[in-house]
Amino acid sequence: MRKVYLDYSATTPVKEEVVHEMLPYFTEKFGNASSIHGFGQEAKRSLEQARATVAKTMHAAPDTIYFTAGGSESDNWALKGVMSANKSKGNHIITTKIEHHAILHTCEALEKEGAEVTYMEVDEYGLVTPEALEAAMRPNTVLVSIMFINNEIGTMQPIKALSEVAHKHGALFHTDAVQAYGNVDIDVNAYGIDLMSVSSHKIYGPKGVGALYIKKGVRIHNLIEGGAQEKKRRAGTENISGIMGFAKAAELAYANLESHIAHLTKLRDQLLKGILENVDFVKHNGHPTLRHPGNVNVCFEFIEGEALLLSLNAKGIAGSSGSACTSGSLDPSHVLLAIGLPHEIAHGSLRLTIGDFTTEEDVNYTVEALKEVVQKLRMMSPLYDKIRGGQK
Amino acid sequence: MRKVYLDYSATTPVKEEVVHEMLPYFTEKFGNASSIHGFGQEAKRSLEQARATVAKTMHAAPDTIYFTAGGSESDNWALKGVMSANKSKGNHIITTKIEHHAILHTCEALEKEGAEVTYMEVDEYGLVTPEALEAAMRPNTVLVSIMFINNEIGTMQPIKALSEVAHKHGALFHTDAVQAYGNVDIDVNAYGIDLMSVSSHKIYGPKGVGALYIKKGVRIHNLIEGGAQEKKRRAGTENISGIMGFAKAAELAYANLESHIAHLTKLRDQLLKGILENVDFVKHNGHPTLRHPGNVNVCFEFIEGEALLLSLNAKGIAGSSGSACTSGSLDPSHVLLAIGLPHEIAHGSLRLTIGDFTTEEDVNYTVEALKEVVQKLRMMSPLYDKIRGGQK
Amino acid sequence: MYTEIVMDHFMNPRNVGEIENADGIGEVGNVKCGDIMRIYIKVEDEKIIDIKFKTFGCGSAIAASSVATEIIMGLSIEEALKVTNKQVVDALGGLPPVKIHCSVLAEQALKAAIYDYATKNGKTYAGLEGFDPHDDHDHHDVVEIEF
Amino acid sequence: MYTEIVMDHFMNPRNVGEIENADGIGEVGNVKCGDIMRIYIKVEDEKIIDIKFKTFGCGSAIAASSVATEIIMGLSIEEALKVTNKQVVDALGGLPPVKIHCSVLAEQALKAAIYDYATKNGKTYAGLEGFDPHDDHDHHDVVEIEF
Ligand SMILES: Cc1ncc(COP(=O)(O)O)c(C=O)c1O
Ligand SMILES: Cc1ncc(COP(=O)(O)O)c(C=O)c1O
Repeated sequence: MRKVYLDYSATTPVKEEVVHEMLPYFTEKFGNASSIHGFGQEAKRSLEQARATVAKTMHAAPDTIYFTAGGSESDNWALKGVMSANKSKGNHIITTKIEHHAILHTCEALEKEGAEVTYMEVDEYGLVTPEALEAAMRPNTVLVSIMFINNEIGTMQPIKALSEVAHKHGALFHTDAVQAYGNVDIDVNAYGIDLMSVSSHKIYGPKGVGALYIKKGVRIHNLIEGGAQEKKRRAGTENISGIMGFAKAAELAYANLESHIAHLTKLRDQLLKGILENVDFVKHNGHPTLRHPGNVNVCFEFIEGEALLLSLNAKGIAGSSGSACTSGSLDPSHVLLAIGLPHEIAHGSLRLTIGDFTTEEDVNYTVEALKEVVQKLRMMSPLYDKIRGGQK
Repeated sequence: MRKVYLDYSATTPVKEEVVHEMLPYFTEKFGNASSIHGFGQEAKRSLEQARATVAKTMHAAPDTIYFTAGGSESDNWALKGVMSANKSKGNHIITTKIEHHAILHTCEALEKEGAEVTYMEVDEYGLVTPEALEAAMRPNTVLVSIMFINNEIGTMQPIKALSEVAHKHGALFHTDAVQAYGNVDIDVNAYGIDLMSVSSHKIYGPKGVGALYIKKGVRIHNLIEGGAQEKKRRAGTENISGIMGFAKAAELAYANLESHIAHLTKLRDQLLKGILENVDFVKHNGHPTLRHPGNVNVCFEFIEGEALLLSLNAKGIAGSSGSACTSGSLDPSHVLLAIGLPHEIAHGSLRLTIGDFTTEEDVNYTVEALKEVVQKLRMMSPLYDKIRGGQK
Repeated sequence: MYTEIVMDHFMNPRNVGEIENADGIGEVGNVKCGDIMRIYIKVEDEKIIDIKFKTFGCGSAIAASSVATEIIMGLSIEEALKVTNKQVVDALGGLPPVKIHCSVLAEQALKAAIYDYATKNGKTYAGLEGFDPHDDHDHHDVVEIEF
Repeated sequence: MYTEIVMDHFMNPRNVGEIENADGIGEVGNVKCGDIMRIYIKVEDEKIIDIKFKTFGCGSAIAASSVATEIIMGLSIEEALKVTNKQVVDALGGLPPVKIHCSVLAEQALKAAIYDYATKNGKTYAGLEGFDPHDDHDHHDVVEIEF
């Protein structure tokens, strides 16, 4: 059976060049980068090269990059670390209703410890406006955390305008750029970003590695205490193979950004067009133009997302409904509810995300498959016959 | 030049079988284990097999194993998570003066937030006695955290007796078993362990992976919030390749434990004997028998550890002085001071740790090299000529 | 995630569709929760001689509907009222904890259909005692516990 | 971690040893901090015609001692007193921040040796003003700042 992977926003395969880069660090250059002997110093040199490489892809200085175990750790660290280190300034955070759970659940944990959190509304496209942020700012606002690109609906925020509002009020600006990094050229200074979370496994690098960009001068406490690694800010023996893989993936992403975006955009538009032309009662979610180059998020009325995924899976097609992390949950996606979709429509969502290995045939095959499975599920649905029968 | 790696306690090379186990998870079986499609479910199945494998090596049930990014994260999570979740019981922790910084610095961070911490003394061998722990227990003691095997001097604690004292007083018992795991057969139930930290890169697995064993019923808050991974206790897309490598390494370590211990013990004893017979003014640190099978820790009087390491490194020999994480520090090891060594002796420490790939020739070569470099450094030392000249 | 039996019933659901002039129709669940199950029954001599379903919901909701219709087909009403959600789960070879509510829903949908039949025909059944077809949130307690 | 020059001076230290009947001996540092440097000088016509050192300490302490003796050999006392720790660092091609104090120690050890010579010979030098050979903790402030 044909295998069509359309879940690149959940995770990506590791590129061959990246695996190749990692291999020597398992068996030969395996030293602990904190050791002063040759094995350690060799690892240390590679580590600092990797840091410089990753820094370059963000137009940042190497000493602003701190390696972590992934996007979730970076998000937790940014929020908990900044709030803990800036208590004298205040205890108010502003974020949005459409953040990833790594942000939302961290905010909830902070609330339990006394922080005040404003969860901003978004418009029907998932956009936050600078005006709304302006209105939410308070004198005790320490941090504004707004994601760069939403993982479900693909909407991209006006980061520069938002960070300006935060700074005008003396607050720090964090962005969860896990979905944006590798899909947009991010210049941390030009965008006014103080802290930024990124993750390796979304850009064809290994899982379990990521980074937090911390602008010089930002006050932040540690999340993981211990050894003096990462300039004493993030303890733990450096995951050198993982970091080398991450850096290689970042380098490739940065070098090929234009062609990557062009490839994704073309297939994304083709996929969406195919769906809209072949299936009725479909709603396209997210912003029409300010969006992730590979993200298609649609709701098929009268059917439920999981059933759709399973049916597609039976045809070899891998997609997702809501974000991967919340599957198994009974509630429809918090993001789709936040953009104002009624529950029954939100339940029928499908996210298909294009990546570097996606082909035109994959897209065509998927459109054909969707036509068939949506129809099959609708024929079973008590909601669809009401519509057809003109009942209700 | 001959390369002799004697720093297995800092980190180990990844075994070929382990790399082999990991490879498919980069490029083929790369799914996000939370996805419901085939790629995800395949990863999920592997993940749960890995969990079962790791559980078995601790004589634990699979659902007590939570994967983390390494020993430091596990230590931080255990301490911060338990203290945060058990505030109604109290705010007192007991630990020792010889813990790894992942414990000590976490305790310091907890102190800043109001926790009371008792740092227990150890005897000249680095041992904590159950009687001393008994005396330190208070009604508000929530957690006792005592490392299984010390990373510097290799001393092994009487864990069962210590956990019994903790339990008698209604406290939980955590052990940092990063150095013990893979070198001792640990039955978490027989030893009375409630939480246990382990790390993959110390047992010939990849870096950036570890686990926290959490006995069923233990109240603990999350360190990393977000997605529902690890039964909602540790967010972040599962590092499936890393976890598979870790599990393979754990499996190998468990299957070959006896021969591993025999090999290490033999070479360790040979190395120590060689040193003591060939160099004078040497002090052996740690317990003579209750110790890590591969650890030799000695102090060479009149010379300084870093100079010794660099000289050995010039001969291709990789060792460490103090723990890897604190090199670059000016203070002598907190562990050596805790066992009562005067500063000038503590400064001259050398830790050589044997591993599965160490040979008898490595040991002989190292003894010869040590003889030479110790002598050379002593000839430069203003402390040594005072001794020789009978001055002072 | 799902057993092979679940997947088989999901991919090839039995008795899907409608029964024209059904003797009883039961619908439970709601769109907010993401699952609605409708069951049609045809009754003769107090025996369920035909049963069909339509379901809006996840894979296990569809599989549970399908297997439930198989279990019930041909049973007497009294027997059908004794069918429990556990039987549905067992017949599927198990369901993940978060999906147990789907089996509850199937049990409820059947009861609602029999309730409809009973109401239309002025009958009462001991097995329906305490059953309220509009109380369709019941299953959520189950979920919360199972989580 | 270290430059090649540091490693060369560490592995092949110049002027290591003692001078019998030295005109001045200076020792700074202490065992607690893990570094002791002792410098011997031989003076003729206010010129340092020979210099030797013994050092207990890390690689950079030994390298700093070695390079410092090279710099100082043949200088007049007045010139030698102008040698700064920065010159030592530069001659080594740099030192890691946490190791800068080793260069300070070398500067201090030389001053201590000249101080010894001056005391024994009843001389005073402007360059020694404010220098106290027993104040050997000075360099630690430097370290703390550099950390
Ligand atoms: C005793 C002990 N605890 C904790 C750690 C930290 O483990 P990791 O490097 O995996 O974070 C180490 C090793 O560095 C260790 O030896
Ligand atoms: C927007 C966003 N933030 C955070 C994360 C978490 O990243 P990771 O899985 O590397 O912990 C993800 C992906 O899962 C994401 O899409």
